[in-house]
Amino acid sequence: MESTSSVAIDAGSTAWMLVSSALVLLMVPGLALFYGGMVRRKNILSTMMHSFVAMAVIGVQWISIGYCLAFGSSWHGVVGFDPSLVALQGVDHLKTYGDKRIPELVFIMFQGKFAIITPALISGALAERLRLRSYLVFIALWATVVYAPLAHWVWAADGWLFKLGVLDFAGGTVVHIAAGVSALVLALLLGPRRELRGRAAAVLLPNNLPLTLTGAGLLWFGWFGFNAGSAVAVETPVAGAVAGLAFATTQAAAAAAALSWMLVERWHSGKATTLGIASGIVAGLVAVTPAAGHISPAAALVLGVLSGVVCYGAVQWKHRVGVDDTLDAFAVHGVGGLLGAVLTGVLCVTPVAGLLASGDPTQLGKQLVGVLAAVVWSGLGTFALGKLVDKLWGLRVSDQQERDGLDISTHGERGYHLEQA
Amino acid sequence: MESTSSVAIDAGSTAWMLVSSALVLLMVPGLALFYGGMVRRKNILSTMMHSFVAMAVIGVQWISIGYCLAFGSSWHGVVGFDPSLVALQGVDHLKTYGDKRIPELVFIMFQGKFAIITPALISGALAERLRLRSYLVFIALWATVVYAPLAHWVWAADGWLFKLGVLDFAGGTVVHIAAGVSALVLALLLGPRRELRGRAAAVLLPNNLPLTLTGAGLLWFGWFGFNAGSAVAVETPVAGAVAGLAFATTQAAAAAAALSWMLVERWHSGKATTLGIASGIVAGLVAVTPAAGHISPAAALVLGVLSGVVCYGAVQWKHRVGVDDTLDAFAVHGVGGLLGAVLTGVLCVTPVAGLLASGDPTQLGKQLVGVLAAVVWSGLGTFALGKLVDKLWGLRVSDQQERDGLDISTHGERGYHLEQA
Amino acid sequence: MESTSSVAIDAGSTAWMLVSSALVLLMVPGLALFYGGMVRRKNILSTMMHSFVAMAVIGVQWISIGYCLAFGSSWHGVVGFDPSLVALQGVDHLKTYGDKRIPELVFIMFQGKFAIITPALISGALAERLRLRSYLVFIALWATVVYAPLAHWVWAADGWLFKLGVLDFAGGTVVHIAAGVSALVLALLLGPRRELRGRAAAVLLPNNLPLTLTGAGLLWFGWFGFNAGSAVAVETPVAGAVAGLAFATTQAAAAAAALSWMLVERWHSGKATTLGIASGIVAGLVAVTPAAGHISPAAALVLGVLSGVVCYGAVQWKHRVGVDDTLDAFAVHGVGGLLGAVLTGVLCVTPVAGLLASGDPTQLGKQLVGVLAAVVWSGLGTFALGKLVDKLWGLRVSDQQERDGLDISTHGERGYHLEQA
Amino acid sequence: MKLIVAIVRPERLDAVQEELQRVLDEEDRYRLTVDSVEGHGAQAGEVELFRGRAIRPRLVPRTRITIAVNDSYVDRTIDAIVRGARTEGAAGAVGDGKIFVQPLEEVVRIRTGERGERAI
Amino acid sequence: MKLIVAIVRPERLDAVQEELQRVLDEEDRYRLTVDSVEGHGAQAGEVELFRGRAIRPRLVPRTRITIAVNDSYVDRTIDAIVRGARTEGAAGAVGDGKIFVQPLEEVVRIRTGERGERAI
Amino acid sequence: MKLIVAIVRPERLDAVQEELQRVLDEEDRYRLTVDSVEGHGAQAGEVELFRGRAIRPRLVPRTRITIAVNDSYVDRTIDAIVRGARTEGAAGAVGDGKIFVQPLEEVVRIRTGERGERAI
Ligand SMILES: Nc1ncnc2c1ncn2[C@@H]1O[C@H](COP(=O)(O)OP(=O)(O)O)[C@@H](O)[C@H]1O
Ligand SMILES: Nc1ncnc2c1ncn2[C@@H]1O[C@H](COP(=O)(O)OP(=O)(O)O)[C@@H](O)[C@H]1O
Ligand SMILES: Nc1ncnc2c1ncn2[C@@H]1O[C@H](COP(=O)(O)OP(=O)(O)O)[C@@H](O)[C@H]1O
Repeated sequence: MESTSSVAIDAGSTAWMLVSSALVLLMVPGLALFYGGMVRRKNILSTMMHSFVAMAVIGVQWISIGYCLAFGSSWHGVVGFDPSLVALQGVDHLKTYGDKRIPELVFIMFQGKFAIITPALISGALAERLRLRSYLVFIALWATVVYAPLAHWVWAADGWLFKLGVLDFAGGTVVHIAAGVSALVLALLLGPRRELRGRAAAVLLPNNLPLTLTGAGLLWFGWFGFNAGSAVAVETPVAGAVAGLAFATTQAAAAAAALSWMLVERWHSGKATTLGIASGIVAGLVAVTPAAGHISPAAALVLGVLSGVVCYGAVQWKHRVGVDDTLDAFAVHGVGGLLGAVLTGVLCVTPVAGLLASGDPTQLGKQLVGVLAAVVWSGLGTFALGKLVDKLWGLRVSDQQERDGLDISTHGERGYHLEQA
Repeated sequence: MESTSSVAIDAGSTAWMLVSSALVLLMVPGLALFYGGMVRRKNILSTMMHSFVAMAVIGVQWISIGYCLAFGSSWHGVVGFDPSLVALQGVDHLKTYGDKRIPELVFIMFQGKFAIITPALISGALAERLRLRSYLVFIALWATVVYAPLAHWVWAADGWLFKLGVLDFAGGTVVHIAAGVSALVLALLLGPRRELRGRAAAVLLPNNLPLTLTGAGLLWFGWFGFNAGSAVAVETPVAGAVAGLAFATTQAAAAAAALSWMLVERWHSGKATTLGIASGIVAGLVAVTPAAGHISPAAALVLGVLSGVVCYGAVQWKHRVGVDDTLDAFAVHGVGGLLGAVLTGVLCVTPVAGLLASGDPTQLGKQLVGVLAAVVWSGLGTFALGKLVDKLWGLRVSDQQERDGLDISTHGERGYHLEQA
Repeated sequence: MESTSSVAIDAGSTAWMLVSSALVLLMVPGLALFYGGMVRRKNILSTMMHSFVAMAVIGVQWISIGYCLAFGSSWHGVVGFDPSLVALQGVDHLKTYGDKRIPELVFIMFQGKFAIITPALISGALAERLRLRSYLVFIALWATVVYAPLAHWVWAADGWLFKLGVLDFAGGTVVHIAAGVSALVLALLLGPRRELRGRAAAVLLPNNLPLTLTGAGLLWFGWFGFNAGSAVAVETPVAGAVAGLAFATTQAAAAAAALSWMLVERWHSGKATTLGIASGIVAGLVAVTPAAGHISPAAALVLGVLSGVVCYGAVQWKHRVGVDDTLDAFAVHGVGGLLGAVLTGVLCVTPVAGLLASGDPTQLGKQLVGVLAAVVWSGLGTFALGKLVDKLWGLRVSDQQERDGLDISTHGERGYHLEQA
Repeated sequence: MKLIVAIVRPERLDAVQEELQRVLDEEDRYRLTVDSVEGHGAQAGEVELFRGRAIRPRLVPRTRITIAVNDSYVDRTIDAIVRGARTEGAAGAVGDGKIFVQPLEEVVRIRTGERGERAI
Repeated sequence: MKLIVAIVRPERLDAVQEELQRVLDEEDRYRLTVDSVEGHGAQAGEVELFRGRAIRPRLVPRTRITIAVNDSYVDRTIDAIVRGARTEGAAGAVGDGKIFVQPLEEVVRIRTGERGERAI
Repeated sequence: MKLIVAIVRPERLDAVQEELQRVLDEEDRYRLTVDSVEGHGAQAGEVELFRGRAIRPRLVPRTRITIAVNDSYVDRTIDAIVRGARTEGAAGAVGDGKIFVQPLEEVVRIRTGERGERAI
């Protein structure tokens, strides 16, 4: 067999990366359910559509140009490019990725799923009032202009944050901080839903919590691919010790955060809710993402407990300041991602020892630089793109469409027809 | 370890094939959701039941006799048989499949899932009026008499289409064309639902589109096993370069088709629907199935775009001619499968170069032979079996049962009890 | 690479075990859907919550102490302990599990998912009236005091049942018999729901059968990890012949049981229901669990057929005696587990020959010992813990809360808000 | 003015609407209001099964049609409903439903504020 | 003839039906129509939580029972509903509901075309 | 006593409730009953799409508000509903709905057994 690559493909590693890529793709419908169950009946389809459209648009964008910008030859550590990577024309299927023993196409697919889910996460802040056309154009631009460079900084071998030594195992910075901050910026640009304008306590209740719980379950499941698949960056063959560690910390943090969210909610509001436990799961998963392959399972329990409490608090803060981040993309993904990225510098033990293990704050400092860079870059980028798209078509549907619901007004569909016959 | 096989089992390959088999099984409940969400409330259970019954009936049939007929020693390239394969009595679990480094049982399982989903796909054309008993007997017969030989022709080493050099990477011909054509034939035999008899625009609206979207998500996820697992036929170990290629083209085509269906629908009907994007996903997945391991990701983008447009057109054609293929099994699976099988001959680059790469129409010719064989065989076979079963018990429920809904009349159940208390 | 373990990690094996662990986790949301769809609308969330809480509570418990008790150094074959395993402090991520070529952390995760799902299975018997706080404390205690020792007996190398030679491939005894018997004991302690007190035929209809079917689909999918992943105990590398065998028998038994439940129900009640086919699937999966890697696919067909019939009968028996096991945790998991564990002694062919193959009843005798031990231990343990928790806070919600539904009274939530707007 | 309330089988709604359209107005501008109800009457609900146990619901799904009409329209409205709601091809079957007629004192068209017979 | 409309707690429907059965007919052939409504009254809806935020719905789920009866049955029907709908073991609680009685001018049995008291 | 039944657009329910609250009672103790209905009238339903095929439902979703009031409250109740239900910022649009007034002979408060005007 003729081979264009220097190393032989390892079937075990490739199997794991194929599975991981599929798992991360599944997170997108999982997110659609998680978000879709929480909105009002009249907006369930449009909310799910945000995730599905991301699969379509970024699915094409990543193959066409996204991968090229994120992982092409580096231009000063800032952005990548390689003519041969445009539309993957130059990627022979026999070629492996660097010295990794997996086909480059598999690596491209794995990374592409991250690029898909990140804008889909943002959409949670914008549900129930965002214009579909604007969303579509926004995410295509955002994935190209904001996400791809950021991924390059953090994950490409020549990216400036990577070279600095910032740790982001599976995307706490690139995915969650970027998505959370962008969500906040766009929520501010969009303004609150009509029922929340000036009214204290509008009655906006979730249409279908069982779907939200199902979505949380699929997210947890898929996240094992997200995190343990990210071991591809640090071990060969993949599906080894680091993958195992990332799997274990993912499980530990999700369980601990579910528990701590439940308990803090019980203490604060008097009842433990099912939406609470689902939210806790996601908060824990987010927080452990940057740390997954770097900390011990016991540390992950601690990180999980903290993330449940802190993200719960962030949601309450949102209620107070009155930003209408519909489904708490910022409070969960932004804040959870920040927490995880920072605490990675404290709790990490492999391959470098963090503050706790070594007393040395160097790694913590690096993490702060990474966090800051991601916040500023995604915040400014999103603001600029958001303003641009708003100018072109308006970010928001008309008041009448919002009132009637986006499902019927944008899609000409209703989520359910459950009346008799 | 004593071994009855000539080659050692490879854990990586086996892991991937185990996963792929599980993924293809998951497509069946995925299909149940996809279809079930689209029918009217009173038929959701009976529609889902079609997929579940296929898991039960063909699950048993495949182990008992189906595999034996499809992959037993060939009788003139037409059908297989091996006494030792009846009920898999002679398949020691240590035996590997030919020179593949996976246990034969795993290969049998993987193939069995294809045999299950194919009749389940057909059922989409028959929803809301098909008699359960007739369906049950029909699919048992169909899997034995129509599917098993067809699989033998295309995929067995001595099958006549295989020897001819027809390419069908993961079942565009065997699964989708066969299912689509059979669906059309049965839809014609059954006749339209009572509301569509003579009335221009009956109001038949989907009961639960979020379930349909969930189903589309699970199908996409599972399809990675379907297509990338099919690399088992061409590479050892599996989970190598071809699996990676098939994974990438699957992703590319699904995303591109989702996008193109959405755009063409927006242009044609004025709105982009969520059912549209879900349908586009499936159309793209279908079209890339025969081509998955043979074309480049960029070609898969093209194939995807075409399949979204062509299948959308086929649905409109159906509306016009008035065949009541309830859920468009023909327009999506039949037409998508045809398109993919033919374009494989145009776009393929590995292991043979198709029309585009080489200017040589030979492979295209072979593909046309394969397509023709599948259309004729499944069309005639289905017609004969459909007539037979219709004679015996009638294919269709009574008018009264159809009116009341199949859920209550056939199953004594209702999909939802959502009234208060 | 420095390594604290004697053998090298095998990527293929590790990939399969990572996948299997993820699959078993997915079974928990799958179970939540399966159970949640069957209860009344007013209790869907609380019923799903039982599974989600198990992920949170046992997720933390297993890492903290559960694994240590189940797989630590054996104290007379009765229970394990190892200071270094408390909170997994001493488990370096590079360490492999014994002579298995997978990281110990991965083995721990895989086992942990079994510890999570077992109490979740129990909850089916208690739905619609169980107090959340009591459930939470009960399962934490039960997993520690009942489950961990039982797992030690059966699966630890020094466990007394393991040393005796009792076969329990994937948990027929540890998981299903223990869960089923405990479910029965708690159902008796709790007493029947208010509508069933003294009234012959109260109308308690499932709120959402499509969710139940979805759950059954996810359970089947996940069960491949449950059973074929359990090959880790008997082969190195994993993902080899025994995994393949377990996969095949799992598929065979599930399909056969679905078919036999459907047919016996059709014969007995006049109609084949979709809940029936879903229940048959689960019954078959349960019954094959202890036998999966020990019997042939043909024998699995037989076992499947029997389990469908026997579990259907057990449900009818329950209806007659009037125990209010809400969702038949005993009739399906208890009885199915018993049937499977006993028939393993009859049908097994590898690594020992059972009654049928050898005429020797020795293995059957061992199986009976194992079954008896599990029944007695889980029955007594559950009775004691159930009484204790009942003393402390009461197992049951107030009559008023039960009437209003647990969703609103315990969680302050309603499953659906589907009214207009 | 009268308020006519009919309880019919859900699957007869289409037929009733067609009959009403014929009687009340040529141009599909007849007015009515529909909701889903459950009824208990001579006809028993269809048995449902739950794991082999037969459950006969006390209530059967029905559709309620409410129409406000001027007095001169009462009879032809009732006749149209009866025609549409009787079970196909039959002399009627148990469960075909009932029609109730109630007095109606005032009607207001919200859009214009019109009242009385013109507003109906 | 009168039309009796009662708004009761959903969970009392069973009890009301049992009382009605006792009063109206021995053989379970009493007739009524039921639908789900939401009410606003003295009783507030139960608080629902959404991520720590308490939401008090303006409307509470209720069940509406509609029964057409001949005049001589009015009182015992009302009494039966009251008995069934009052909160268990109590002298009644806020939110137990209301009964409304309206005049009914005509009844038609669709199946037979019968009218008036015999059709009810 | 009268029974006032209004059919309004679902999205106007909140506004109607606010107007009623202002008129009927300061302390949010006004009483009403709400349910979901579907209507057919001058306004056509919004087109829905199914794989490129346009389907115009015969019925449009509406909300029905039922209020029992004493005679002296009838007019201000009607006015409040009209104010709340008319389409925002407009002189009303097709589909804004109707109000029906029916006689009401008796009211019973289930909790106390009170009857008549005090029970309303
Ligand atoms: N007296 C009544 N009061 C309220 N609803 C009634 C009454 N009579 C009939 N109905 C409604 O009409 C439906 C059909 O009535 P049914 O008794 O089956 O008709 P029939 O009198 O033709 O046998 C019932 O299910 C119920 O909803
Ligand atoms: N005047 C009324 N008009 C319409 N519905 C009413 C009226 N009074 C009561 N209801 C209905 O009855 C339900 C119970 O009324 P509520 O005020 O709680 O009873 P009580 O008078 O015993 O306190 C309300 O939720 C509402 O649906
Ligand atoms: N005569 C009537 N009988 C029953 N329902 C009516 C009647 N008139 C109006 N409605 C209800 O009110 C809704 C609004 O009526 P519509 O005809 O659109 O109002 P408008 O008269 O302002 O054009 C309708 O959808 C229907 O539900």
